[in-house]
Amino acid sequence: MKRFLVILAAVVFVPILATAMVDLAPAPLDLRPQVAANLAVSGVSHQVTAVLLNYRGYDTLLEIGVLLLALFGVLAATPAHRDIAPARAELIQSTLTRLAVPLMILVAGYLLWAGAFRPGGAFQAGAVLGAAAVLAHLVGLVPGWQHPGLWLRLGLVMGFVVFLAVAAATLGQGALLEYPPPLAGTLIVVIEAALTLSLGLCLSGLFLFLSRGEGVES
Amino acid sequence: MTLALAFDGLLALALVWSAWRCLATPRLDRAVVLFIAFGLLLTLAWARLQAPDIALAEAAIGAGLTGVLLLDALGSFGGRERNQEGE
Amino acid sequence: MIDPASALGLSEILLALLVALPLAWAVLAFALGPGRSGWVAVPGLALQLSIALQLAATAIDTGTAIHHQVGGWGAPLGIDLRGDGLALAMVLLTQVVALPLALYARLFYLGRGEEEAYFWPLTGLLVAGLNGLFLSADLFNIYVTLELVGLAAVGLVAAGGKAPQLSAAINYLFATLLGSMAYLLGVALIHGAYGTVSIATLTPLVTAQAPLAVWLAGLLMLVGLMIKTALFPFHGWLPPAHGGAPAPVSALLSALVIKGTFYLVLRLWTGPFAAIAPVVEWLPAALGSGAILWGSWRALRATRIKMLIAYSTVAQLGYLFLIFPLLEGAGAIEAGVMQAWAHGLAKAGMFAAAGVLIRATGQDLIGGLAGVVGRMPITLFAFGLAGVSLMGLPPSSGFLAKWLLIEAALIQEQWHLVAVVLSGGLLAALYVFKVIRQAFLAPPEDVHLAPVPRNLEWLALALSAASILLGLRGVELMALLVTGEVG
Amino acid sequence: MGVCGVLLLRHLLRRILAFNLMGSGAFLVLVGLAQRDDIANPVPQAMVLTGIVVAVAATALALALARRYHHLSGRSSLPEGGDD
Repeated sequence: MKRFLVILAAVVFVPILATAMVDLAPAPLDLRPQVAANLAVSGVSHQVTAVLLNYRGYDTLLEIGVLLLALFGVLAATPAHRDIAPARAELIQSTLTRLAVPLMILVAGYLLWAGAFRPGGAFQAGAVLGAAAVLAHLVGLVPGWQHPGLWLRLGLVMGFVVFLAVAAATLGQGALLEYPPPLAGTLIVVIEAALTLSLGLCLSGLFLFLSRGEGVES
Repeated sequence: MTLALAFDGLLALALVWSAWRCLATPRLDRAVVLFIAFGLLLTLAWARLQAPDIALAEAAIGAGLTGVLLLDALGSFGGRERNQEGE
Repeated sequence: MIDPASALGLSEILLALLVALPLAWAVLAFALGPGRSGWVAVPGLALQLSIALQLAATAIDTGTAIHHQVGGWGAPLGIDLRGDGLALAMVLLTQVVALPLALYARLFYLGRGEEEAYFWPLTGLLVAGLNGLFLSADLFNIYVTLELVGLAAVGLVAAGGKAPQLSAAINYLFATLLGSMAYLLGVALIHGAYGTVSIATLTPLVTAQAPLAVWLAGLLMLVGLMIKTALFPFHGWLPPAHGGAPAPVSALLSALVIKGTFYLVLRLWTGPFAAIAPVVEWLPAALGSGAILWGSWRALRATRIKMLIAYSTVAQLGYLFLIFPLLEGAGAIEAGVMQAWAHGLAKAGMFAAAGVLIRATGQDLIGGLAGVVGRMPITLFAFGLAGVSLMGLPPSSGFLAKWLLIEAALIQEQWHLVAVVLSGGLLAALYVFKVIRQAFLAPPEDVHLAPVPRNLEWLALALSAASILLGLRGVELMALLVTGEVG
Repeated sequence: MGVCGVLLLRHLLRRILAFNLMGSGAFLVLVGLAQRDDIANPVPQAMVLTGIVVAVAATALALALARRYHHLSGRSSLPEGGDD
């Protein structure tokens, strides 16, 4: 019964959605000229980065909050267990990983730097960093995390704290996250660098904390 | 131009097909692999939509990290649930 | 009309602080680690409460909404915050409920470091998300705050839980994600149709012309938010989640979280979708009526005290949605906000009292409450006072809310709504008395009540009493509501 | 595009997959509709970047809860019906 209803709803919904989208007249408002016009004072020359960290930086700030939140949620739901010895991987794999990890860190650095004027930026760089840590964990170079120690906690929140601190500092001068134009570029780079590191830690943390609490069986 | 259009059409079809198979396939491990394939196809779609930033993020986060998370979870769930799946 | 960004007034800075402060103490609480984190939350919340009060006073004095252009760009390129009467009233409610509950949680979690460790960071992000949600004037930004609120709430329910609590959390998670996805698809369609997601920019555009996609978007957003508000018949996830969580969490969820999405429905309904919403105005009211009757009935049948309170939440939510067919007339928004306040305070008090009772008796069956009246009169009094407000007896704020609702319904001759409100009050009386009566029964001989910090009882009483006293001071709240409605 | 599988599927992992597919669909609509003239539009693109990170956060939380639940109860789908 329920199955039938849901399928029926989907069958009705999809053509309506499709018609609605095809019928749509061009949007009366286009922000692209505005984005381009303010690019000069935004501190970066890549449009997506400008939207992400300047025009709609507030979204990004809250989004890092969501990521931290997921991390807290994972930590809260999975109580810590005794340490488990990481699985030992084959020699070839671990050698390959030893080579790959520095390379990935390099790539992350490049992506971060490239974000200012071409595709790339803190998110992509952070994701690569996170993937590097996960890879290292899988071949046993990095043990799974149990308790977040003080330094790890600081690392995890650092990007967010830097972002929030900049937001608070700009609040005193103008509006929340209103960068003074001459400083905008520097501030965005500082935020992005801190974010990259923390994002890498958070994303790999999501993975490395996930498997704890089941240590007995694995 | 027609070649590009044909490619886009094919891509859209492949996206919908992999999404459908991902949910419909009876085997969980295959579903996860199909999900990662969906992620890679999506990366291609973002590239076609002139969104290289999203393509990068999708490849790294959407297909990569989410895929690893899913695979890892698959390992912890083990093979037990295939017989529970019958509902 | 809007000040240039360079000349930000004090109140505009304060508006942004309402979001920034809880974010700051949430991460600070995490960084400090277990055991020390509660100390940053309480001062933070106290500061937020004073800010919210200050802003409300300013808004009443000047009679205009407070704007803040984040990044100094201004909508539609940037994101705006907008604190009008309605938003400030909800923000004020959030801080008013959260501060006593934070004090309550400090005592409640005493000696339970593991459970407490993540309560504070999650609560901080929850409060930040709620404040952000109430103040935001941008549909996509609201999506992010919705996720912030939803995931924080799920994390709180799941924290340190056993299998049933986790299953409730997972169900809640899927419900809230399904709701956000529907909302997000709606936002995508809106952006496709108009090229902007700023509420202020959108409103005249939708009024001028609404193609099919916008109708679809409105419907998707409405249904998505209803799922998240747990409006009947989407309420299935709520009772196990609210009933299964620890008492301070249940109180936060029931009093505040579902109000966030209700507020959003109201905001969209009276804002961008004002032109197209009246077509479906019967829908929320019909579902609301169903919620009142079904929720009350299930509350009557409940055997566990927190499940009773959770089903009572389902019922009380119903009143909120009765206002939608009345919005064209006067007094409906006032009734809705008064009900949100009345229920928020009363339900926080009630869950807090239930937490004390469960802690003392060591179990959560209503049948196990026999004889607690002699041992814990304060807590039982708190429970009773909250019940009075839920029933809608004078002079409580619950009475005021229902009175405003009935008055609006009478003026517009919507008789059936009057009947639903009255019967809902009667059913509430029945289920509240079911608990009270049990407490007055003679105790079995060998009953031992565990000692409970006395201040827990007083805090529960304070929340319940506030719900009663608000009935006497409703005028200020009403004055706040009318500010900035046209600004 | 209309992947409404979340409601139908019982296995937790599959429901998480379905949620991710649903999100991807919404993102495609957001960007696709905004650039019907085939010129890149950075505003929705940035929104989708935000959305992807939010989605991975939600997925990780969901997986953590599902694994914990599986670990504690040995089940991989939720029981039918509520209790009282």
